[in-house]
Amino acid sequence: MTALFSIRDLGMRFGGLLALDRFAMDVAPGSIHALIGPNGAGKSTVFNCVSRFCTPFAGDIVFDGRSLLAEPPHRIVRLGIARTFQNVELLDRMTVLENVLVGLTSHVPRYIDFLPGARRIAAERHAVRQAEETLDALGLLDWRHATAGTLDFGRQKVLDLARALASRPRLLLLDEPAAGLRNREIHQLDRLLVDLARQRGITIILVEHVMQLVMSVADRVTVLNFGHRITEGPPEAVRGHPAVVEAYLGRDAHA
Amino acid sequence: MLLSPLLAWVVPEYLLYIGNVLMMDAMLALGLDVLLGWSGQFAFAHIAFFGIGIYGTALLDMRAGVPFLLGMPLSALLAAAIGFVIALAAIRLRDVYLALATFAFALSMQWLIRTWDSLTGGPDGLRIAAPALFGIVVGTDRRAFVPMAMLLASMLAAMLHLTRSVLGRSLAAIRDSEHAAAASGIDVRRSKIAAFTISAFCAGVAGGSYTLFGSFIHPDDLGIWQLVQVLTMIVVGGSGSIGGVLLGVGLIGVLPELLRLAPAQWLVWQELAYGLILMLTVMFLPLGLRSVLRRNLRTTVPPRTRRGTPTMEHTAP
Amino acid sequence: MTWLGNVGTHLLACVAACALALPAMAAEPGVTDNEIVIGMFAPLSGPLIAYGIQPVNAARMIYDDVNAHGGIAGRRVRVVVEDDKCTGSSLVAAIKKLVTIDHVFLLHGGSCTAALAAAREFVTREHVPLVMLNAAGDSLVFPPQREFFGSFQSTQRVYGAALAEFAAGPLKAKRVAVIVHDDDYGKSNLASVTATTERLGGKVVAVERIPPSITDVTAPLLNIRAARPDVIISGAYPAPAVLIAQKYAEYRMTATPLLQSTQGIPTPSVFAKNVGDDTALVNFYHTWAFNDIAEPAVHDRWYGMYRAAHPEDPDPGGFMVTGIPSALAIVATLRRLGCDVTRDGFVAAMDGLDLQTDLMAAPLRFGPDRHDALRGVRVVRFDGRTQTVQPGVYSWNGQDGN
Amino acid sequence: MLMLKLLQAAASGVVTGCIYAMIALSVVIIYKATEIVNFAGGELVMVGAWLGLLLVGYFGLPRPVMLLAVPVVLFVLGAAFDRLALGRIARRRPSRRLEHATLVVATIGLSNLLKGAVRGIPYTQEVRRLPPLIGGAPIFVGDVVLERQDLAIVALAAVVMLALWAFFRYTLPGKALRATSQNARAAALVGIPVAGMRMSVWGLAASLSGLAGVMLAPKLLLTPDMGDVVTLAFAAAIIGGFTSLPGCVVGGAILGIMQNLVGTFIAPQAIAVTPFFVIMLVLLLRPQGLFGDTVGVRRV
Repeated sequence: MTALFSIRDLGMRFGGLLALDRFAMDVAPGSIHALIGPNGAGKSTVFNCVSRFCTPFAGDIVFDGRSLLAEPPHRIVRLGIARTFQNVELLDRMTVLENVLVGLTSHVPRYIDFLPGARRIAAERHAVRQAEETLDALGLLDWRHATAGTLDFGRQKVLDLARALASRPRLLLLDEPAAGLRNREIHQLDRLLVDLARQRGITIILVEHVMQLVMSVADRVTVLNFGHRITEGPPEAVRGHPAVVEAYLGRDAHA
Repeated sequence: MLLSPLLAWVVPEYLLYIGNVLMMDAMLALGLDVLLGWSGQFAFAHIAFFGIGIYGTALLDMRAGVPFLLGMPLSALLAAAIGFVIALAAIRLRDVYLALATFAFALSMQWLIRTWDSLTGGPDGLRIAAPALFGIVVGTDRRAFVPMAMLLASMLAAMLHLTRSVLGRSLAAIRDSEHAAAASGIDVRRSKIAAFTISAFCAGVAGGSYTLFGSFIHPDDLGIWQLVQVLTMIVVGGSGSIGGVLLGVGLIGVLPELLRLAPAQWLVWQELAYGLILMLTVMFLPLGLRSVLRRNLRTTVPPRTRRGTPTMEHTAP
Repeated sequence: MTWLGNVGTHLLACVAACALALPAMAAEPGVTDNEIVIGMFAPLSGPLIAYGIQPVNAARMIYDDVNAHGGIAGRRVRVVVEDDKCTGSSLVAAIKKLVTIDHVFLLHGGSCTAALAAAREFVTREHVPLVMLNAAGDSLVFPPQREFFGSFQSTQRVYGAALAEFAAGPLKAKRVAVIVHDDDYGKSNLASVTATTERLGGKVVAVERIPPSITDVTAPLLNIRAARPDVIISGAYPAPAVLIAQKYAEYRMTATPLLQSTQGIPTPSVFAKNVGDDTALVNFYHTWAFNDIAEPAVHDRWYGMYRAAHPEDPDPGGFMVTGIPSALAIVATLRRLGCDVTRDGFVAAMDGLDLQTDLMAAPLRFGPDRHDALRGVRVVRFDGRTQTVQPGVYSWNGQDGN
Repeated sequence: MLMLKLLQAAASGVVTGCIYAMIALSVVIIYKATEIVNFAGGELVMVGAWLGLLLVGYFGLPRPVMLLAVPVVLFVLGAAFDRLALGRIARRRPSRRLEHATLVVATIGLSNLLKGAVRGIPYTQEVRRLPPLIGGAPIFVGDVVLERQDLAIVALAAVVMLALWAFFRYTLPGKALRATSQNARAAALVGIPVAGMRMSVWGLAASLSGLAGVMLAPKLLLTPDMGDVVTLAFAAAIIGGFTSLPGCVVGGAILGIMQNLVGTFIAPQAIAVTPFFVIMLVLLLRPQGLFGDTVGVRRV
């Protein structure tokens, strides 16, 4: 198995706090890889390092044979990595359609503003069509002119995902996509993730607290606590791991 | 626009002056809004760029014989260039530090103008010679009105273009969430620098336009209080929208003139009233008065019938 | 009561004459059969209201008094007041409104020279006479401009020259230290102190230009102390003036006389209270363009008049009187014009003004090449409690520092 | 002579620096707890000073009563501002980025409001002064003159700084405030009343400003515009790192001395621009200042 994406001995510090300590994981292409652990374990920090919002003091992040640490944040999506956010980072004052258009930024040539009128309009139309396709696929097309901030929470989460998907990523980082959703919605999310991975071949890293979802969709699970990797393996193996039960499942299983 | 030549001949000069000032303020506010309303950065340097526009245009004309049509763009470019350099240095700072650094920059620029006597006239102020446009000497409110209207119209057109551009969308995205913008492939740093530079350029143009009807400038006119006035206009009207900014400029710009109708002993409380207006607006109308006007025009409620096959369904929580 | 004139005797003759002159005058803005409109402007809001509100009230009191005594040649004076905030843009708006909407006959106002300068081109173009209220800067009257009349409580040139002359004369000082602000007031104050001192054989040994916002005057006073002057001349504003006096006492420099221009000491008793230490004022002098300190009768008359006219403001500050001389000059000139009131005539008559009042230290005089009214001021010694007016009037010769 | 000049400039600079530090402390504790730069910081000082003068000079209250009353009134003022204005803004959040600019604008609004309110009172048209709490003849150390009230100001700044430092470090409410400022969400989770905390920080900062006003009024002189001195407090805070309490005092002293040295050895005209240059230089070269615990630079 050659990994599409691997994290090698990552170390990250906030002030005096060691957030990640020689953390490593490998993600196989086309797989759904879950990253679990209690609050404050460092899961979002991993994502933020991949997004290049923070810089680790040690280790490396490699995607498709290429180190990400040399790249600025906005280049990450151009390489094929898109992400959603734990608390939903929407562009609140923009419309739903505009949110998805922003997600398409990496596919729009940078000099577009300087193109002559007709060609610019054609390019813009093309972008709008692509955005609408994405919205349609996720069932948000009817809201395309609504202001994103006015959507209900569930739809905001879908929109966050739509924005990420619009960039046609090869690797998708999902930060707690199921948080705050109802059972029925979680079930639909389950189907969607499997669909994305199996049909469209998108590799997914999933940070999630909802174990029902993790156990159902993940091909592999990495468990993280206090910045350490506790264990890694297929869901069934991880479920029974004593450290996991103690550190994590024991508390969250009731949720 | 078509009416403006006509207006310029029949209206008393006082009203024309107010009109010219409002148009200049509109350019100033539109420029500041590129920074504040679009990209969400809070900076005080704008008033300094305005000053560079005024002093640059006037001094180029008077000392070097550079005509307005060349001198004004040159000064605006100078403002933009300085803005670009400041942006390079300051954009990496957190919000508050950006505000403080530009606050210090604006005040030191005012100090420089006051102290550099030999160039700027220093504390005596600078008399501005009336510039000529195509051989016609302007310099009065009547003659400046049409050129001012044309300048403002071009800036509005440019702003409209900007709102529809990818850069405009990127700035709006940065304003709402820097993280989402960066994760979507927007070069946040580059866009912010662009916004800062464009904003400085607009302030330079606004400053240059002042020389069309203003005959005197003093360093005292370039203080933080003047910037707060512009800020009030944007906040009250509604930041992040051209219509909102124009609305705010109209309301706040006309307010002191309307107050001339009030009894003289009320005037002392003006400053308090401005503070109150500013606070009440941010408290109750965070999107400005524009949001009140638009509430009935545009609905954000989703339609009842939906088409397409939803992959995920949601009901309101 | 020179300025009130002999109202009764002139009245009838004038009314008759005016009736004849009427057709020719109909075109003059702001003047009708029974009314002359004067447009006033001053800071009525913002940081400098101290220079606006009470002086405007004082000027209005003069006009009200004229009206109460039958007006000028049968015409009442009507005043329109606008706020100029002491900023250029607000002042220009005020003036343009007064001229093009209210159609006033003349403009009377301005407390801030820098703001007033913004109105120069408009006023000159429209040929509206502008009589300055109490602006004490020089830029609009040096060189003189046809429409602008000012310096009714003198300007920085006069304060500077008077103090330099006083230093060289009674104080016999050879080495002069100057502390002024880094603005237009400071610039002309310094120029005239320097020129006058040098003319009188002295030497300026230290020049400290300080920002008005200064919070610690240690540095300038250390520099001055090191220069060992015979006298210190200050053109500072009220707050820095207090800081200077305090630090000067703290550094035991009180053997050297401290001479302060008017603008730093609006009300002497408040100043003394602010300094808080009368030992700082054993050798302290200031300039004052008015006679109300020297002559209690003069003080009582004008302050009494003010309290009667403005019962809502029973305790006016020391700058109240600065609104009076310009109004007196306007009234006197309008009286000389009689019924033939035109702007050109007013400018010509102002050019011939020579008005002796009980209030001012020297006569108010204009000429075709002189548009600064007052060139002589008094020097007052102030020990924290009593003010002792020094003998003589100290004058500027019209040249030093030009 | 040169040495004496240097020493006197330094001594006096330390005193003025402590004035800046007192105001900076108030600005910094608000920033630490809420990440807002309080542009009304100077006006709170101004209101405190005028209130003190009103109580002592007009109502003739004894000084200890005034010293107690001013901080109390200012506490209410600050807390009310947070509760009525900032709290409301923070609750309705059109977007996170906009909110920040809006909160700053609200403090600018407060600054104009307070200034305008004081200006409306005719008595304030003239410069006034509150007599110093401690009088007496100056003390000579060699040839350097030290005023007693100046020494009191230095001592007070040190005491206030230490008291605040101890408060944040050792007391329960202080620790809760620190937790709130570091992570409001986590603080709320462990049961700290975040809104109440913010409100009390504003109250505390305002009463500190009021106290500073009363102490500093003998030196700064009272005008409705005296709040402009907040610029110097910003500079002092930035030198110190903007989040550090000892940094305020050290930064203030450095700035005060620097201003006097510039005034003595370069030109008094340059005194006014010194703080602006200091702000720009520090932010350019070392945004975290001398003692800043958070780095002022972001990656995005």
